[in-house]
Amino acid sequence: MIKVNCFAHLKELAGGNHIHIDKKELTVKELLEEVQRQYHIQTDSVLVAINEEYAFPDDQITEYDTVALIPPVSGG
Amino acid sequence: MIKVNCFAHLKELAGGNHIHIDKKELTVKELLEEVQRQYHIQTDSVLVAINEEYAFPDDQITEYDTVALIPPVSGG
Amino acid sequence: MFSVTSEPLSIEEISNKVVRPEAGAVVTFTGTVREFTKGKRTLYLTYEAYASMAEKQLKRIGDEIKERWPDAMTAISHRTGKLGISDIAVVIAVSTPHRKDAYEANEYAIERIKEIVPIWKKEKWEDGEEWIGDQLEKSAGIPEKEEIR
Amino acid sequence: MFSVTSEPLSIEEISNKVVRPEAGAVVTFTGTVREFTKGKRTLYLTYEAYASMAEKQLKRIGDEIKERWPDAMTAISHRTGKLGISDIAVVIAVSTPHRKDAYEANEYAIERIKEIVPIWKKEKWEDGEEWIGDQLEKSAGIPEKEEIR
Repeated sequence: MIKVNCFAHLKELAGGNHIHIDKKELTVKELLEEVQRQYHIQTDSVLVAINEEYAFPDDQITEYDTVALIPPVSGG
Repeated sequence: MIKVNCFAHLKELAGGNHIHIDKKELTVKELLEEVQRQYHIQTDSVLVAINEEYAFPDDQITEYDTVALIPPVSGG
Repeated sequence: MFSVTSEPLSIEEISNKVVRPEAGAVVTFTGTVREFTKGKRTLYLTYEAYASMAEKQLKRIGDEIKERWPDAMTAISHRTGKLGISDIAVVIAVSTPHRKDAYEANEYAIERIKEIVPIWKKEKWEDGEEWIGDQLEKSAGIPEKEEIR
Repeated sequence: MFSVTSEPLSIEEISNKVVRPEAGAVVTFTGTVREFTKGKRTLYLTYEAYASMAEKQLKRIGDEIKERWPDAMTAISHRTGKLGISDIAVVIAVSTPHRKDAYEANEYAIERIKEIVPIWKKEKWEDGEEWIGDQLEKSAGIPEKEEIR
Protein backbone atom coordinates (compact mmCIF):
# COMPACT_ATOMS: atom_id res chain seq x y z
CA MET A 1 0.00 0.00 0.00
CA ILE A 2 1.29 3.42 -0.95
CA LYS A 3 0.57 6.39 1.27
CA VAL A 4 0.28 9.68 -0.61
CA ASN A 5 0.53 13.04 1.20
CA CYS A 6 -1.88 15.76 0.12
CA PHE A 7 -1.68 19.53 0.50
CA ALA A 8 -3.81 22.65 0.03
CA HIS A 9 -6.99 22.09 -1.97
CA LEU A 10 -6.06 18.44 -2.62
CA LYS A 11 -6.15 17.87 1.12
CA GLU A 12 -9.67 19.23 1.19
CA LEU A 13 -10.72 17.10 -1.78
CA ALA A 14 -9.11 14.03 -0.22
CA GLY A 15 -10.69 14.77 3.13
CA GLY A 16 -7.42 14.37 5.04
CA ASN A 17 -3.63 14.65 5.07
CA HIS A 18 -3.15 11.59 2.89
CA ILE A 19 -4.79 8.97 0.74
CA HIS A 20 -3.84 5.35 0.14
CA ILE A 21 -3.38 3.48 -3.11
CA ASP A 22 -3.50 -0.29 -2.75
CA LYS A 23 -0.41 -1.15 -4.83
CA LYS A 24 3.14 -2.24 -4.02
CA GLU A 25 4.70 -0.42 -6.95
CA LEU A 26 3.64 1.81 -9.82
CA THR A 27 4.85 4.74 -11.94
CA VAL A 28 4.11 8.40 -11.30
CA LYS A 29 1.83 8.42 -14.31
CA GLU A 30 -0.06 5.39 -13.02
CA LEU A 31 -0.34 6.92 -9.56
CA LEU A 32 -2.00 10.03 -10.95
CA GLU A 33 -4.41 7.87 -12.94
CA GLU A 34 -5.30 5.92 -9.79
CA VAL A 35 -5.87 9.11 -7.81
CA GLN A 36 -8.16 10.38 -10.54
CA ARG A 37 -10.04 7.08 -10.79
CA GLN A 38 -10.40 6.28 -7.09
CA TYR A 39 -10.76 9.79 -5.62
CA HIS A 40 -12.14 11.70 -8.60
CA ILE A 41 -9.43 14.31 -8.14
CA GLN A 42 -8.43 16.22 -11.28
CA THR A 43 -4.65 15.72 -11.58
CA ASP A 44 -3.81 17.50 -14.84
CA SER A 45 -1.74 20.17 -13.16
CA VAL A 46 -0.56 18.07 -10.22
CA LEU A 47 3.08 17.04 -9.82
CA VAL A 48 4.34 14.14 -7.74
CA ALA A 49 7.23 14.28 -5.30
CA ILE A 50 9.11 11.11 -4.38
CA ASN A 51 11.21 11.43 -1.25
CA GLU A 52 10.86 15.19 -1.35
CA GLU A 53 12.08 15.62 -4.94
CA TYR A 54 9.94 16.29 -8.01
CA ALA A 55 9.47 13.12 -10.06
CA PHE A 56 8.90 12.44 -13.75
CA PRO A 57 5.97 10.48 -15.22
CA ASP A 58 8.01 7.29 -15.74
CA ASP A 59 9.68 7.26 -12.31
CA GLN A 60 8.86 4.20 -10.17
CA ILE A 61 7.19 4.49 -6.78
CA THR A 62 7.34 1.73 -4.15
CA GLU A 63 5.58 1.47 -0.82
CA TYR A 64 8.83 2.42 0.93
CA ASP A 65 8.93 5.85 -0.70
CA THR A 66 7.59 9.07 0.75
CA VAL A 67 5.12 10.26 -1.85
CA ALA A 68 3.23 13.55 -2.18
CA LEU A 69 0.89 15.23 -4.62
CA ILE A 70 2.03 18.78 -5.39
CA PRO A 71 -0.63 21.10 -6.82
CA PRO A 72 0.55 24.34 -8.48
CA VAL A 73 2.44 26.28 -5.82
CA SER A 74 1.56 29.81 -4.70
CA GLY A 75 4.13 30.78 -2.10
CA GLY A 76 6.14 33.98 -2.01
CA MET B 1 32.06 89.21 1.52
CA ILE B 2 30.92 85.77 0.44
CA LYS B 3 31.33 82.79 2.75
CA VAL B 4 31.87 79.50 0.97
CA ASN B 5 31.40 76.18 2.77
CA CYS B 6 33.92 73.45 2.04
CA PHE B 7 33.65 69.67 2.43
CA ALA B 8 35.82 66.56 2.27
CA HIS B 9 39.24 67.09 0.67
CA LEU B 10 38.40 70.72 -0.13
CA LYS B 11 38.03 71.34 3.59
CA GLU B 12 41.52 69.96 4.11
CA LEU B 13 42.92 72.07 1.27
CA ALA B 14 41.14 75.17 2.58
CA GLY B 15 42.29 74.45 6.12
CA GLY B 16 38.81 74.90 7.57
CA ASN B 17 35.03 74.60 7.14
CA HIS B 18 34.84 77.64 4.90
CA ILE B 19 36.73 80.21 2.92
CA HIS B 20 35.88 83.83 2.16
CA ILE B 21 35.83 85.65 -1.14
CA ASP B 22 35.90 89.43 -0.84
CA LYS B 23 33.08 90.26 -3.28
CA LYS B 24 29.48 91.36 -2.92
CA GLU B 25 28.28 89.51 -5.99
CA LEU B 26 29.69 87.25 -8.69
CA THR B 27 28.75 84.31 -10.91
CA VAL B 28 29.40 80.66 -10.12
CA LYS B 29 32.03 80.59 -12.82
CA GLU B 30 33.75 83.64 -11.36
CA LEU B 31 33.60 82.16 -7.86
CA LEU B 32 35.41 79.03 -9.00
CA GLU B 33 38.05 81.17 -10.70
CA GLU B 34 38.56 83.17 -7.50
CA VAL B 35 38.85 79.98 -5.42
CA GLN B 36 41.47 78.67 -7.83
CA ARG B 37 43.38 81.98 -7.86
CA GLN B 38 43.27 82.82 -4.17
CA TYR B 39 43.45 79.34 -2.63
CA HIS B 40 45.18 77.38 -5.38
CA ILE B 41 42.42 74.76 -5.24
CA GLN B 42 41.83 72.82 -8.46
CA THR B 43 38.11 73.32 -9.22
CA ASP B 44 37.69 71.50 -12.55
CA SER B 45 35.40 68.87 -11.09
CA VAL B 46 33.87 71.00 -8.35
CA LEU B 47 30.22 72.05 -8.42
CA VAL B 48 28.71 74.96 -6.55
CA ALA B 49 25.54 74.84 -4.48
CA ILE B 50 23.57 78.03 -3.86
CA ASN B 51 21.08 77.76 -1.01
CA GLU B 52 21.44 73.97 -1.01
CA GLU B 53 20.69 73.52 -4.71
CA TYR B 54 23.19 72.80 -7.49
CA ALA B 55 23.92 75.94 -9.49
CA PHE B 56 24.93 76.58 -13.11
CA PRO B 57 28.03 78.50 -14.23
CA ASP B 58 26.09 81.69 -15.04
CA ASP B 59 24.00 81.78 -11.84
CA GLN B 60 24.56 84.86 -9.66
CA ILE B 61 25.79 84.61 -6.07
CA THR B 62 25.33 87.40 -3.52
CA GLU B 63 26.65 87.70 0.01
CA TYR B 64 23.22 86.77 1.35
CA ASP B 65 23.32 83.33 -0.25
CA THR B 66 24.44 80.13 1.40
CA VAL B 67 27.22 78.91 -0.86
CA ALA B 68 29.12 75.62 -0.91
CA LEU B 69 31.76 73.91 -3.01
CA ILE B 70 30.71 70.36 -3.87
CA PRO B 71 33.53 68.02 -4.92
CA PRO B 72 32.55 64.75 -6.68
CA VAL B 73 30.34 62.85 -4.27
CA SER B 74 31.09 59.35 -3.01
CA GLY B 75 28.20 58.39 -0.73
CA GLY B 76 26.18 55.19 -0.86
CA MET C 1 19.96 29.83 5.89
CA PHE C 2 16.77 28.37 4.41
CA SER C 3 13.76 27.90 6.61
CA VAL C 4 10.01 27.47 6.66
CA THR C 5 8.51 28.56 9.96
CA SER C 6 5.25 29.53 11.61
CA GLU C 7 7.01 32.29 13.59
CA PRO C 8 6.97 35.97 12.52
CA LEU C 9 9.90 36.88 10.26
CA SER C 10 12.48 39.56 11.00
CA ILE C 11 14.16 41.29 8.05
CA GLU C 12 17.07 42.31 10.23
CA GLU C 13 17.72 38.76 11.40
CA ILE C 14 17.62 37.27 7.91
CA SER C 15 19.69 40.08 6.44
CA ASN C 16 22.32 39.64 9.17
CA LYS C 17 22.82 36.03 8.07
CA VAL C 18 24.41 37.21 4.81
CA VAL C 19 26.38 40.23 6.04
CA ARG C 20 30.13 39.58 5.73
CA PRO C 21 33.34 41.60 5.22
CA GLU C 22 33.60 40.70 1.51
CA ALA C 23 30.09 41.95 0.73
CA GLY C 24 29.34 45.64 0.23
CA ALA C 25 25.71 45.20 -0.76
CA VAL C 26 22.74 43.40 0.74
CA VAL C 27 19.42 43.39 -1.08
CA THR C 28 16.37 42.07 0.73
CA PHE C 29 12.96 41.28 -0.66
CA THR C 30 10.02 41.18 1.72
CA GLY C 31 6.69 39.86 0.52
CA THR C 32 3.84 41.24 2.62
CA VAL C 33 0.12 40.50 2.56
CA ARG C 34 -1.59 43.04 0.31
CA GLU C 35 -5.07 44.21 1.19
CA PHE C 36 -6.47 44.52 -2.33
CA THR C 37 -5.81 42.22 -5.28
CA LYS C 38 -7.63 43.16 -8.47
CA GLY C 39 -10.07 45.28 -6.48
CA LYS C 40 -10.96 42.47 -4.10
CA ARG C 41 -10.31 42.94 -0.39
CA THR C 42 -8.33 40.23 1.37
CA LEU C 43 -9.10 39.67 5.07
CA TYR C 44 -6.23 37.30 5.73
CA LEU C 45 -4.14 34.57 4.11
CA THR C 46 -3.24 31.10 5.24
CA TYR C 47 0.01 29.59 4.02
CA GLU C 48 0.53 25.84 4.06
CA ALA C 49 3.85 24.20 3.22
CA TYR C 50 5.24 20.77 2.58
CA ALA C 51 7.87 22.06 4.96
CA SER C 52 10.68 19.49 4.68
CA MET C 53 10.56 19.54 0.88
CA ALA C 54 10.10 23.32 0.78
CA GLU C 55 13.31 23.84 2.77
CA LYS C 56 15.17 21.55 0.34
CA GLN C 57 13.83 23.57 -2.60
CA LEU C 58 14.82 26.86 -0.98
CA LYS C 59 18.31 25.51 -0.45
CA ARG C 60 18.36 24.45 -4.07
CA ILE C 61 17.52 28.01 -5.12
CA GLY C 62 20.49 29.12 -3.03
CA ASP C 63 22.64 26.62 -4.95
CA GLU C 64 21.34 27.85 -8.28
CA ILE C 65 22.22 31.41 -7.28
CA LYS C 66 25.70 30.28 -6.26
CA GLU C 67 26.17 28.78 -9.71
CA ARG C 68 25.04 31.93 -11.54
CA TRP C 69 26.52 34.51 -9.12
CA PRO C 70 29.44 32.72 -7.42
CA ASP C 71 30.12 35.61 -5.01
CA ALA C 72 26.53 35.76 -3.74
CA MET C 73 25.33 34.50 -0.38
CA THR C 74 21.61 33.86 0.10
CA ALA C 75 19.22 33.38 3.03
CA ILE C 76 15.48 32.77 2.64
CA SER C 77 12.71 32.29 5.19
CA HIS C 78 9.06 31.63 4.41
CA ARG C 79 6.31 31.80 6.96
CA THR C 80 3.30 29.50 7.26
CA GLY C 81 -0.05 29.77 9.03
CA LYS C 82 -2.50 32.64 9.22
CA LEU C 83 -1.20 36.08 8.16
CA GLY C 84 -2.97 39.44 8.39
CA ILE C 85 -2.60 42.49 6.12
CA SER C 86 1.03 43.73 5.95
CA ASP C 87 2.36 40.64 7.73
CA ILE C 88 5.56 39.30 6.19
CA ALA C 89 5.21 36.04 4.24
CA VAL C 90 8.73 35.75 2.88
CA VAL C 91 12.12 37.39 3.29
CA ILE C 92 14.99 36.88 0.83
CA ALA C 93 18.40 38.37 1.60
CA VAL C 94 21.30 38.28 -0.86
CA SER C 95 24.71 39.80 -0.26
CA THR C 96 27.35 40.34 -2.94
CA PRO C 97 30.56 42.33 -3.28
CA HIS C 98 28.89 44.53 -5.94
CA ARG C 99 25.31 45.69 -5.89
CA LYS C 100 24.07 44.82 -9.38
CA ASP C 101 24.42 41.11 -8.66
CA ALA C 102 22.52 41.38 -5.38
CA TYR C 103 19.46 42.86 -7.12
CA GLU C 104 19.53 40.31 -9.92
CA ALA C 105 20.08 37.27 -7.72
CA ASN C 106 17.37 38.39 -5.31
CA GLU C 107 14.82 38.78 -8.08
CA TYR C 108 15.82 35.39 -9.44
CA ALA C 109 15.13 33.88 -6.00
CA ILE C 110 11.57 35.18 -5.69
CA GLU C 111 10.74 34.04 -9.20
CA ARG C 112 12.04 30.53 -8.49
CA ILE C 113 10.14 30.39 -5.19
CA LYS C 114 6.94 30.99 -7.11
CA GLU C 115 7.82 28.15 -9.48
CA ILE C 116 9.24 25.29 -7.45
CA VAL C 117 8.74 25.65 -3.69
CA PRO C 118 5.81 23.57 -2.34
CA ILE C 119 3.99 26.30 -0.42
CA TRP C 120 0.38 27.29 -1.01
CA LYS C 121 -1.74 30.21 0.03
CA LYS C 122 -5.44 30.36 0.67
CA GLU C 123 -7.02 33.78 0.34
CA LYS C 124 -9.89 34.69 2.62
CA TRP C 125 -12.22 37.40 1.33
CA GLU C 126 -15.45 38.77 2.78
CA ASP C 127 -17.47 36.49 0.51
CA GLY C 128 -15.42 33.32 0.45
CA GLU C 129 -12.03 31.70 0.33
CA GLU C 130 -9.88 29.88 -2.17
CA TRP C 131 -6.58 28.10 -2.51
CA ILE C 132 -4.45 30.06 -4.97
CA GLY C 133 -2.40 28.37 -7.63
CA ASP C 134 -4.70 26.06 -9.51
CA GLN C 135 -6.29 29.01 -11.26
CA LEU C 136 -3.01 30.26 -12.71
CA GLU C 137 -2.77 29.85 -16.45
CA LYS C 138 0.98 29.40 -16.37
CA SER C 139 0.70 26.49 -13.97
CA ALA C 140 -1.56 24.43 -16.19
CA GLY C 141 0.00 21.20 -17.33
CA ILE C 142 3.09 19.51 -16.07
CA PRO C 143 6.13 21.81 -16.18
CA GLU C 144 9.09 21.06 -18.39
CA LYS C 145 11.85 19.02 -16.81
CA GLU C 146 14.25 21.96 -16.90
CA GLU C 147 11.86 24.03 -14.88
CA ILE C 148 11.57 21.73 -11.93
CA ARG C 149 14.92 20.10 -11.48
CA MET D 1 11.49 59.44 5.21
CA PHE D 2 14.84 60.89 4.13
CA SER D 3 17.56 61.38 6.67
CA VAL D 4 21.27 61.81 7.19
CA THR D 5 22.35 60.75 10.65
CA SER D 6 25.37 59.80 12.70
CA GLU D 7 23.37 57.07 14.49
CA PRO D 8 23.55 53.38 13.47
CA LEU D 9 20.92 52.44 10.88
CA SER D 10 18.26 49.75 11.31
CA ILE D 11 16.97 48.00 8.18
CA GLU D 12 13.80 46.99 10.00
CA GLU D 13 13.01 50.55 11.04
CA ILE D 14 13.56 52.02 7.57
CA SER D 15 11.68 49.18 5.89
CA ASN D 16 8.74 49.66 8.27
CA LYS D 17 8.36 53.26 7.07
CA VAL D 18 7.20 52.04 3.66
CA VAL D 19 5.08 49.03 4.67
CA ARG D 20 1.40 49.67 3.87
CA PRO D 21 -1.71 47.65 2.97
CA GLU D 22 -1.49 48.52 -0.74
CA ALA D 23 2.07 47.25 -1.08
CA GLY D 24 2.88 43.58 -1.43
CA ALA D 25 6.60 44.00 -1.97
CA VAL D 26 9.36 45.81 -0.11
CA VAL D 27 12.90 45.80 -1.50
CA THR D 28 15.69 47.14 0.66
CA PHE D 29 19.25 47.92 -0.29
CA THR D 30 21.87 48.05 2.42
CA GLY D 31 25.32 49.36 1.63
CA THR D 32 27.88 47.99 4.09
CA VAL D 33 31.57 48.73 4.51
CA ARG D 34 33.55 46.17 2.51
CA GLU D 35 36.90 45.02 3.84
CA PHE D 36 38.73 44.67 0.52
CA THR D 37 38.48 46.94 -2.51
CA LYS D 38 40.68 45.93 -5.44
CA GLY D 39 42.84 43.85 -3.12
CA LYS D 40 43.44 46.70 -0.69
CA ARG D 41 42.32 46.25 2.92
CA THR D 42 40.13 48.98 4.39
CA LEU D 43 40.44 49.58 8.14
CA TYR D 44 37.49 51.96 8.41
CA LEU D 45 35.63 54.67 6.53
CA THR D 46 34.60 58.16 7.48
CA TYR D 47 31.52 59.66 5.84
CA GLU D 48 31.01 63.40 5.77
CA ALA D 49 27.83 65.03 4.51
CA TYR D 50 26.52 68.45 3.65
CA ALA D 51 23.61 67.20 5.71
CA SER D 52 20.87 69.75 5.03
CA MET D 53 21.46 69.67 1.29
CA ALA D 54 21.91 65.89 1.29
CA GLU D 55 18.48 65.40 2.86
CA LYS D 56 16.96 67.64 0.20
CA GLN D 57 18.65 65.60 -2.52
CA LEU D 58 17.45 62.33 -0.99
CA LYS D 59 13.92 63.69 -0.94
CA ARG D 60 14.33 64.70 -4.53
CA ILE D 61 15.30 61.13 -5.44
CA GLY D 62 12.08 60.04 -3.73
CA ASP D 63 10.19 62.53 -5.93
CA GLU D 64 11.90 61.26 -9.07
CA ILE D 65 10.90 57.71 -8.14
CA LYS D 66 7.31 58.84 -7.57
CA GLU D 67 7.28 60.30 -11.08
CA ARG D 68 8.63 57.15 -12.71
CA TRP D 69 6.85 54.59 -10.48
CA PRO D 70 3.74 56.40 -9.15
CA ASP D 71 2.78 53.54 -6.82
CA ALA D 72 6.17 53.40 -5.11
CA MET D 73 6.94 54.69 -1.63
CA THR D 74 10.59 55.34 -0.71
CA ALA D 75 12.58 55.85 2.50
CA ILE D 76 16.34 56.47 2.57
CA SER D 77 18.77 56.97 5.44
CA HIS D 78 22.49 57.62 5.12
CA ARG D 79 24.90 57.46 7.99
CA THR D 80 27.86 59.78 8.64
CA GLY D 81 30.96 59.53 10.82
CA LYS D 82 33.36 56.66 11.34
CA LEU D 83 32.20 53.20 10.18
CA GLY D 84 33.93 49.86 10.66
CA ILE D 85 33.83 46.79 8.40
CA SER D 86 30.26 45.54 7.78
CA ASP D 87 28.71 48.65 9.34
CA ILE D 88 25.73 49.97 7.41
CA ALA D 89 26.34 53.21 5.47
CA VAL D 90 23.00 53.50 3.68
CA VAL D 91 19.58 51.84 3.68
CA ILE D 92 17.06 52.33 0.88
CA ALA D 93 13.57 50.85 1.23
CA VAL D 94 11.00 50.91 -1.58
CA SER D 95 7.52 49.41 -1.39
CA THR D 96 5.26 48.84 -4.37
CA PRO D 97 2.12 46.83 -5.10
CA HIS D 98 4.11 44.60 -7.50
CA ARG D 99 7.64 43.44 -6.99
CA LYS D 100 9.32 44.27 -10.30
CA ASP D 101 8.88 48.00 -9.67
CA ALA D 102 10.36 47.76 -6.18
CA TYR D 103 13.61 46.26 -7.50
CA GLU D 104 13.89 48.79 -10.32
CA ALA D 105 13.07 51.84 -8.24
CA ASN D 106 15.45 50.76 -5.50
CA GLU D 107 18.33 50.33 -7.92
CA TYR D 108 17.51 53.71 -9.42
CA ALA D 109 17.77 55.25 -5.95
CA ILE D 110 21.26 53.96 -5.18
CA GLU D 111 22.52 55.06 -8.58
CA ARG D 112 21.16 58.58 -8.07
CA ILE D 113 22.62 58.74 -4.56
CA LYS D 114 26.04 58.12 -6.05
CA GLU D 115 25.47 60.94 -8.54
CA ILE D 116 23.80 63.82 -6.74
CA VAL D 117 23.83 63.50 -2.93
CA PRO D 118 26.57 65.60 -1.27
CA ILE D 119 28.13 62.90 0.90
CA TRP D 120 31.79 61.91 0.77
CA LYS D 121 33.76 59.00 2.12
CA LYS D 122 37.35 58.85 3.20
CA GLU D 123 38.97 55.43 3.13
CA LYS D 124 41.52 54.55 5.77
CA TRP D 125 44.00 51.83 4.81
CA GLU D 126 47.02 50.46 6.65
CA ASP D 127 49.32 52.73 4.64
CA GLY D 128 47.30 55.89 4.28
CA GLU D 129 43.94 57.50 3.70
CA GLU D 130 42.13 59.30 0.93
CA TRP D 131 38.87 61.08 0.15
CA ILE D 132 37.06 59.07 -2.52
CA GLY D 133 35.37 60.76 -5.45
CA ASP D 134 37.90 63.04 -7.02
CA GLN D 135 39.71 60.09 -8.53
CA LEU D 136 36.65 58.80 -10.38
CA GLU D 137 36.88 59.16 -14.12
CA LYS D 138 33.14 59.62 -14.49
CA SER D 139 33.14 62.57 -12.14
CA ALA D 140 35.63 64.60 -14.09
CA GLY D 141 34.24 67.82 -15.45
CA ILE D 142 31.01 69.55 -14.60
CA PRO D 143 28.01 67.24 -15.09
CA GLU D 144 25.37 67.99 -17.65
CA LYS D 145 22.45 70.08 -16.43
CA GLU D 146 20.04 67.17 -16.79
CA GLU D 147 22.13 65.08 -14.48
CA ILE D 148 22.06 67.37 -11.53
CA ARG D 149 18.70 69.06 -11.53
